[in-house]
Amino acid sequence: QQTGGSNEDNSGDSGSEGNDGQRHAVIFKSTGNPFGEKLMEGFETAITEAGDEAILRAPDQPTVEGQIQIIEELISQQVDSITIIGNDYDGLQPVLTKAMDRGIKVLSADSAVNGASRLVHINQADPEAIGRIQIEAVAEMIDHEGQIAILSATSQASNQNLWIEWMQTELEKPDYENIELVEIAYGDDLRDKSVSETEALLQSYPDLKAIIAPTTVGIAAASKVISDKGLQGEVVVTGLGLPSEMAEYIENGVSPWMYLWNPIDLGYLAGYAAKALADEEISGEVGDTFEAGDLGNFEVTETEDGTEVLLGDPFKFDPDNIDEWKDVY
Amino acid sequence: MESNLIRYVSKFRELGLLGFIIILAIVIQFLNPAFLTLGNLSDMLKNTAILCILALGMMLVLVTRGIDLSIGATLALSGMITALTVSAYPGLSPFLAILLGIIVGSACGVILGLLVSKVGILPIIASLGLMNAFRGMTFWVGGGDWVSAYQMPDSFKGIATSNILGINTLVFIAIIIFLFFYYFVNNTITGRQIYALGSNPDSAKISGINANKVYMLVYTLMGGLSGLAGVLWVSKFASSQGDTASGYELTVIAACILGGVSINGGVGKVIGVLLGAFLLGVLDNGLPLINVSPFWQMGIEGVIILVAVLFNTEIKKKVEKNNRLRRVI
Amino acid sequence: MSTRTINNVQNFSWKRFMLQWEWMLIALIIIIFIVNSSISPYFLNFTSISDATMTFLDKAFIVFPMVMIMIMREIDISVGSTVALASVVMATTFNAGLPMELAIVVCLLVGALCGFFNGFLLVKYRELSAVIVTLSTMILYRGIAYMILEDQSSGGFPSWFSYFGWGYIGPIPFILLLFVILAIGFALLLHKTVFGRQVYAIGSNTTASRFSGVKVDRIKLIVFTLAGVMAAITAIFLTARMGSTRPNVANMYELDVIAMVALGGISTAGGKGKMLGAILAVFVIGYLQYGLGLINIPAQMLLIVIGVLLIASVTVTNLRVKGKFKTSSKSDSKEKVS
Amino acid sequence: MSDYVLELKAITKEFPGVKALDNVHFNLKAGEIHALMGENGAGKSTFIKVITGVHLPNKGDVYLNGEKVVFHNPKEATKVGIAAIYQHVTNYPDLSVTENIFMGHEKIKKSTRKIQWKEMHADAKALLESLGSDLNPKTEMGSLSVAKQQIVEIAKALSANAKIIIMDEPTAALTHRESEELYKITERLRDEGVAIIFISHRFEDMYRLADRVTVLRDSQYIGTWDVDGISNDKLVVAMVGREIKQLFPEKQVLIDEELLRVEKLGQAGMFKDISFTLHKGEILGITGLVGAGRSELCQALFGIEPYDEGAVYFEGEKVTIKTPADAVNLGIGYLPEDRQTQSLILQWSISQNITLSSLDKISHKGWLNNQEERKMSKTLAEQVGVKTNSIFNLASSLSGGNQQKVAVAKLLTKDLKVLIFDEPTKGVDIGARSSIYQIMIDLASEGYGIIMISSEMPEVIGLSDRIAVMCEGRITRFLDKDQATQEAILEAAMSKQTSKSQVV
Ligand SMILES: Nc1ncnc2c1ncn2[C@@H]1O[C@H](COP(=O)(O)OP(=O)(O)OP(=O)(O)O)[C@@H](O)[C@H]1O
Ligand SMILES: Nc1ncnc2c1ncn2[C@@H]1O[C@H](COP(=O)(O)OP(=O)(O)OP(=O)(O)O)[C@@H](O)[C@H]1O
Ligand SMILES: [Mg+2]
Ligand SMILES: [Mg+2]
Repeated sequence: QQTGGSNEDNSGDSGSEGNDGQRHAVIFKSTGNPFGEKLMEGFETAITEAGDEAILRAPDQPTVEGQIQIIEELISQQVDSITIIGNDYDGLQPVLTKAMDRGIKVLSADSAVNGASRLVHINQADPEAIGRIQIEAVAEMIDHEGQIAILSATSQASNQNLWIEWMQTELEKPDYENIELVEIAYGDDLRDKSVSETEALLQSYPDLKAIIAPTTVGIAAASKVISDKGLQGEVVVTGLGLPSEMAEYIENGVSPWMYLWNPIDLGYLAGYAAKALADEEISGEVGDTFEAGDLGNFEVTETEDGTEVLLGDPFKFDPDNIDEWKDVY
Repeated sequence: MESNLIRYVSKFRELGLLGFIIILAIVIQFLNPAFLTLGNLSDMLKNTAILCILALGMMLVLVTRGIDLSIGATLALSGMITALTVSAYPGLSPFLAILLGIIVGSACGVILGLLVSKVGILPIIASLGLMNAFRGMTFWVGGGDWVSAYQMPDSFKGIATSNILGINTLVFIAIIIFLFFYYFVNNTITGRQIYALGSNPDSAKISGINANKVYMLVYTLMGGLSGLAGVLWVSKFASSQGDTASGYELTVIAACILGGVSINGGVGKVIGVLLGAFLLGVLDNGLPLINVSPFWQMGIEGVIILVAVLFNTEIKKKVEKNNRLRRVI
Repeated sequence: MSTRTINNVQNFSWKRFMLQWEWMLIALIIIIFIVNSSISPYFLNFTSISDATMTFLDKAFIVFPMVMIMIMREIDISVGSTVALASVVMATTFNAGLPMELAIVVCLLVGALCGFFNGFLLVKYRELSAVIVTLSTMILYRGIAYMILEDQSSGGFPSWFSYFGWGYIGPIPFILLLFVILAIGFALLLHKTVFGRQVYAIGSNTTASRFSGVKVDRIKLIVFTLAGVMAAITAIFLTARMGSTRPNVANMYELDVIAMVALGGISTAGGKGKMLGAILAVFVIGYLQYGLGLINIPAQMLLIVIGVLLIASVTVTNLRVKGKFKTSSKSDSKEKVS
Repeated sequence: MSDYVLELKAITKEFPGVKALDNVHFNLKAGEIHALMGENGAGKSTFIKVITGVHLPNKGDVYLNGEKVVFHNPKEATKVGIAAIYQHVTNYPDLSVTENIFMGHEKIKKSTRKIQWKEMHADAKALLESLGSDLNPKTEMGSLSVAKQQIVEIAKALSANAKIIIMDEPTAALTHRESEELYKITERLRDEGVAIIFISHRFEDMYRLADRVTVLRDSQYIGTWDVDGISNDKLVVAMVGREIKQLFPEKQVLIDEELLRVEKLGQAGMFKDISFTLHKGEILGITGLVGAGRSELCQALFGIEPYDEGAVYFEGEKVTIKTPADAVNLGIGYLPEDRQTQSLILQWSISQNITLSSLDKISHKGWLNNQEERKMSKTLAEQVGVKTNSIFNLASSLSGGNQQKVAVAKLLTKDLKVLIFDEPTKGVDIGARSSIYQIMIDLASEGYGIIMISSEMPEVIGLSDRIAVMCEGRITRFLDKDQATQEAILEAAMSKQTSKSQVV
């Protein structure tokens, strides 16, 4: 349905064969998100190591519309690859398909887009593992007994919802029969709303033992509330958080430990994958392998929807290691 | 005499709103007895304090027929600058931190005031432009980074958690500001001039009211309050980011308008604004307490706000009609 | 009786002609084109320029009725939510088995209904301001969208539907063509018809309009309903571009639209401004964003640039003809009778 | 020291395209009441605004007690003791009466700068009482009728303890009785040594009050006379430049079939038990004191406000009128009493104003025809004699009286049968007034039925075929033309014979 026009001749000379002057773009969900800043930093490092130019973009609001616009702009610039951290699983399909039709390599990272809109997904960790590990953690913290609640981001966040599903699956195991998941609350990744929701959980469930917050804003807000109310030791918080934001609460015991992957590594890996795709070293098929700088070798594997590269297991942050990480990200 | 009471009550335009808040509170209490407990009420007050502070400032802006859409961004900017400062100089006294926030906020307010008064740009355009500019600057001064709890000295975080005379400092500050506004608006010439200007700018000129001065005053005051709110916000959540309080301006305006402030200028009472802010506070606090699906929360909130608005109007109409009927022909 | 003759021929005045705000916007567009093509080698080709329109025109449809609404000294901040609700209902009804053609009709109906409801509340409760009414429905409409789709997205539309978002007629994007046609239609409606004249009258002095037999309530209802319909059209284009939809789409569209209308010279004090101004403003903001996007300026810088542009362009004109663009008193805004 | 407290020499004031004042002289003695007269648009209000510093003159000087002064804004003038009541409302609709009165010179406690509300309310009440009004000073200004607002304006000028008070058409919205109160106050002030400039289109006012009169015409100074030393006819010639033989034109009484019948109309708290009929060719005058409910009644007939009880018959058929559009469709037109807020769109051109209520006539299938519009508005503007050079001038640039003519012209665009004129000559000069009267008489002879609300005795008596006198929401008496005398009307207007029963 596209009229090719003058565009085609241009793409010929800036084609993808040479190694010189490639441009690789990464698009995060929105600006000002600490996690995203670090991810893009890692991406940029990888691309610079390869001697190419990195383009870091993000819309000012976490919307699909904003990302579509940026992708259009990148298509006009005829970049060599686009790495997308999607604000929606399906909503970017048309525009990403257009990009791929114009010869641009598309991959997603962190928050996936559907299999038809990308060549490969760079997965920070296996969702099942993420779900399981948090339940295991919380169970250990509360001695396999008591009420727990989940504080998520928006009710729309697909990766969060997936993790929560895995958590619920995990909870069905007999190991956890004395643990009761009383509520899933949504703080919309807003500080004030996350605080209100946490307070409501504490009011409604006086016997609450733990809160799992698989979101960086939520876990920090929940920990803050627990600290302020002096409930250290009575209610524990764990989940996925940024070491810098959580350092305070890991040190004061509100959160004995929590998890996250390293966004810098994730971006770094995505950068190398983008480069490999643009150089047509890999095509995103199952079994492809490539080298990602300091991180070593990675292999493309099969998933339910498309293919992916797995970074590794989430990393555990506890009082022993938090000091060295809190200044990193 | 009973007619005196009726006359007094009928003058109180926000009667309907107050009634509505009471009804709403009773309903929530019925659904979750944890609502009307001391702990929960004090949480609610703490969470509503910042909104009250901002809404009072916004009331004056609206009374002059203006509007300030930049307050969310001003709040973020002054919060970010203060957070960066206290993390660099942990010894800084919290009073100086508050002062710094107020100064930054006032400076933002002065810019807007100048644009509105001297240059004569419509407030909605000027503040929309500045909203973008200040938000951009927040990202820029923070270098895309964020300030987390562990970087902030305890004295700074203590602003939001400490008590003065047994009252939480946030609430205490809000009360002081409320009293100040009540006196300022009702008992000072400058206060009345704000209303006069909003009621009829042409006559104000003839009465020798310096419109530009008044505009400068209200926007600077609004900026100063946003700056103060910025410090309180950052202290309360122990976190400062580029997207702090994004979109908060609409909540503040909603509180004002629910409280009976007219965007046509000249009309608005401090008590009304307080009630407006409380209604939103009750909703934020109460909705998580009643166990509804998170997907229904927004819809319910919309219905409640709409009903509150219509209820208040109907009550006002009734009262006015009664007044008319008591006239003798 | 001393009958003097009164002139009824208006002499053409260059000064008046040139002092129009629209020239400022045209100058801005030219500057943006020159700057864009000098900073980015990718800007100045036909595909780029026409593709760009596809990225910013979707919300621009709401600009048309918003111009009328703001001329009437009202405002509608529920349009973004209306887009979301219309889009969600369209997708849901389609997936419930309705043919796509009918789903589109349903989408338009939902938009019209949302707009009509706003208008109805405003007309029924004259003492309420539009800000409060549409602020409430803004929350309500999006809330309903959430109730319908919860955390799901909904899509799987037939392939012809994507034509709305991606199709071309010859070398021209379909969306651009429709935009131009509707722009002409709305401009004529506002400036050349009785209806348009009455819209200006309501914004300038509602009481006097009512006393003059202008059907104020009916016109408000129509214009607000139109806003809903245009929001539904935006919903169609947006949904087609994404191929699926969610309750959180079109977030904060209302502010973007209001910024365009304001930059277009429509005063929030009512009674003033032209359709052409707002249409030009759409292209000013659209191409500015696109051009800066082509040199990959960070989003925060983009925010600063747009903010400063909005203020600077208004300032320049204000300084040049101080007083000319100032709004006059609103002697009647309270709409008190007798 | 000069003999004059205030002297203006060779004042010229130009607005873009209009010379509003051209070499005007004026002087004012202590303790005198000086009338300033002239046609609409002669420049009287502009002259006042030059005195008080709203406008700076292009040429000429102002001397206060022999010393040259320049006021840059009205506050400076107020400071040296010049207070003005402007022609067009300059109040704060959302603030209380007290605040309106004391705006700019509030009473404050020296030490704390706190506003002394109690004292101010009390003073305001006393001031209003001295003006014969029992208004509650805490009332919101915007909820008052125009006349009551005018009283507050007067109180405001008094409250400033000025040495010079300027009143620009203060009686325009007042009835006979209230005017009397105002006369008394004005005289009292004069006796206390205050110099007063009084602008009015009513000759009655001038004869009753003024010592001297200055006439302006077409922005020019014509002359100053002792009131006793100039005849009425001469004064009219000085003002209008021609003779006006008969202010109220002869009207052949040909009262025809019934047009409108109102039966027991009532609206809670506003009016009750209103019954009357209006015939073709008849002029029915409705008079009464301010606040008697005349405007409310007529607005109910025009569909602006609802009525709760009673019925309206138009040409014998019972009709319901819910909106102004309904009324217009039936053939009822209404000229509102406040032209600035209810009739005109000030920032629009004369032409657009005239055509607003009958856009269907200058359009085809909804499309406007500019040619038609110009033709129609030119014809009508000339017919009512608007003093302007182009129909494209803005309504805001017209003087009060000329604005009124535009409002009348608006009515003439439609095919109507019943016309309701609410205070049609409020603030209209004698020349224009005679033309508005002529228009009304002509319309009546063409078969229109006319209802005229007016507070001006001579006008009511001079024009009406029948007069309905209203008091506190009821019609207390009908008077035929031959019975109509000032005394009879006044008696009926103040009669308390109707019981003070509760109207619900
Ligand atoms: N602000 C203004 N801009 C332009 N023209 C003006 C302005 N004010 C007054 N004029 C013009 O100056 C002339 C004098 O107007 P002014 O209001 O002084 O008349 P007036 O004698 O008070 O009439 P009236 O008896 O009707 O009140 C008129 O032609 C009017 O159109
Ligand atoms: N006793 C009263 N208490 C309060 N308000 C009153 C009272 N009497 C009259 N009013 C107000 O005054 C107005 C009624 O006066 P209205 O203007 O109808 O009188 P009118 O006879 O038309 O006088 P005019 O046209 O000369 O002003 C209404 O707006 C009403 O609210
Ligand atoms: Mg005048
Ligand atoms: Mg009246």
